[in-house]
Amino acid sequence: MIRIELLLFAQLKEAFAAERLSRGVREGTTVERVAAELLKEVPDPAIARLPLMFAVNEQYVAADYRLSDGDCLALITPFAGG
Amino acid sequence: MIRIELLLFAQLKEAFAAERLSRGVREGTTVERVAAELLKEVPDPAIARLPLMFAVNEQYVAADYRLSDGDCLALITPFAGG
Amino acid sequence: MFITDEPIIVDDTVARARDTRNGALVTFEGVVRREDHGRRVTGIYYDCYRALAERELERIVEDVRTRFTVSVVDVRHRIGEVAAGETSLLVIVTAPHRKAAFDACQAVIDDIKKCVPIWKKERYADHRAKWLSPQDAPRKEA
Amino acid sequence: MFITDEPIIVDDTVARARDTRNGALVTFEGVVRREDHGRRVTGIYYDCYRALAERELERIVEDVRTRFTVSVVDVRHRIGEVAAGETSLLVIVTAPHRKAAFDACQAVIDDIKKCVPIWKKERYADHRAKWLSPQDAPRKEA
Repeated sequence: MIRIELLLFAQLKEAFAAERLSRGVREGTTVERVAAELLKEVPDPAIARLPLMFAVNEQYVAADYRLSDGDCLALITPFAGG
Repeated sequence: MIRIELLLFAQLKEAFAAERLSRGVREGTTVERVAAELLKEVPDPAIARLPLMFAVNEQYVAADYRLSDGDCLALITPFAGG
Repeated sequence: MFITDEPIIVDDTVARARDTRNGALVTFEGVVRREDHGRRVTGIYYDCYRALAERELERIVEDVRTRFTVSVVDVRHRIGEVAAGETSLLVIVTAPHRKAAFDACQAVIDDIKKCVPIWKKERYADHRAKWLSPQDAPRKEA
Repeated sequence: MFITDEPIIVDDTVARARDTRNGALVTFEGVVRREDHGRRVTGIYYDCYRALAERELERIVEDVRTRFTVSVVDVRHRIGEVAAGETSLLVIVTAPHRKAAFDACQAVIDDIKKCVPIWKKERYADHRAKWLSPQDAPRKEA
């Protein structure tokens, strides 16, 4: 088991009433897998089914990126800045 | 014979050392013809051969526009504002 | 720093970008509209993944500087609560010639929309609010 | 009046164009460059057929307002002697969405180049001067 930190924004921040979560996961778990597990806890399907992008340690990564101990994973719902 | 007023700008203003000229021409003379006659007085061929646009009484007109008494004809050399 | 919690002082930021080497200065201001699809908007709350947003903006500015013949490329994006009528985004580009300035300015905005993690929650006069998705934007715009 | 002999006060003119109905404000400033094709430029003298230039600018603004979904379209063109580093042209467009604002702003400039009788005489540091022709401008630019 490794420890990772999760960063939440916008709808997910509201859904979890938190902007950071800490989780234990199996070493090498993909970011996609972590997100899928986490989103099971979100009752609103409109939020749980949002397509996600991922960033680890402030860099975008692909869905199959495998996590290491201490990684900081951001779950990025569709955004529309400007 | 009718009287027309000529407006000169940029190179032509400098060539004639004047921004306005008054000329007598035959009624119905085209603006192109008036310009051709006038440009014979310009010694510098680089200026005399500049392509021209024409405006009469503050409106662009075609080269074959025929002049009436009191018309104000502007000879417009290529410009590049901005 | 491209991201700020404070109001964007447009005049000062533009003044710093002006210089006599460049013939063209193009600026874009994104302003929070008072109305959206017929609903009265009081403001927008901008959430932001600040560390990644700063990195991405730095990358975007560098990238545009290599793709276009431009000189100054500067960006300010305000986050937090922004009232209707206030400026949320300022992009400034100077260049020797105008085509490059316009193209680069638009490229910066396109890239911001695609890559900079900033979320908008629109607040309405009836006290409701809604997170906007990219689909809420007009096609190829907003 | 779009044509002025006085310095263009950019900030004030832009401030008057801002309004909360519009999400996008695009400005273009044409600035007299200090160098052109390697020659040191001290300034540009702008000659102008003022009556026709005002009419044409009015027509251009009206035309752009009908072709694009825009709100404010404003133009200031300075004439007479303009020193290097000073603003000769200011175009401001506001619109609900940015694409229209950028397109309209560029259309105004394109039309100015084509239709507004304003001539530039570039003054160089060696006290020479030269009337510029449209061919002196970079292709599709300047």
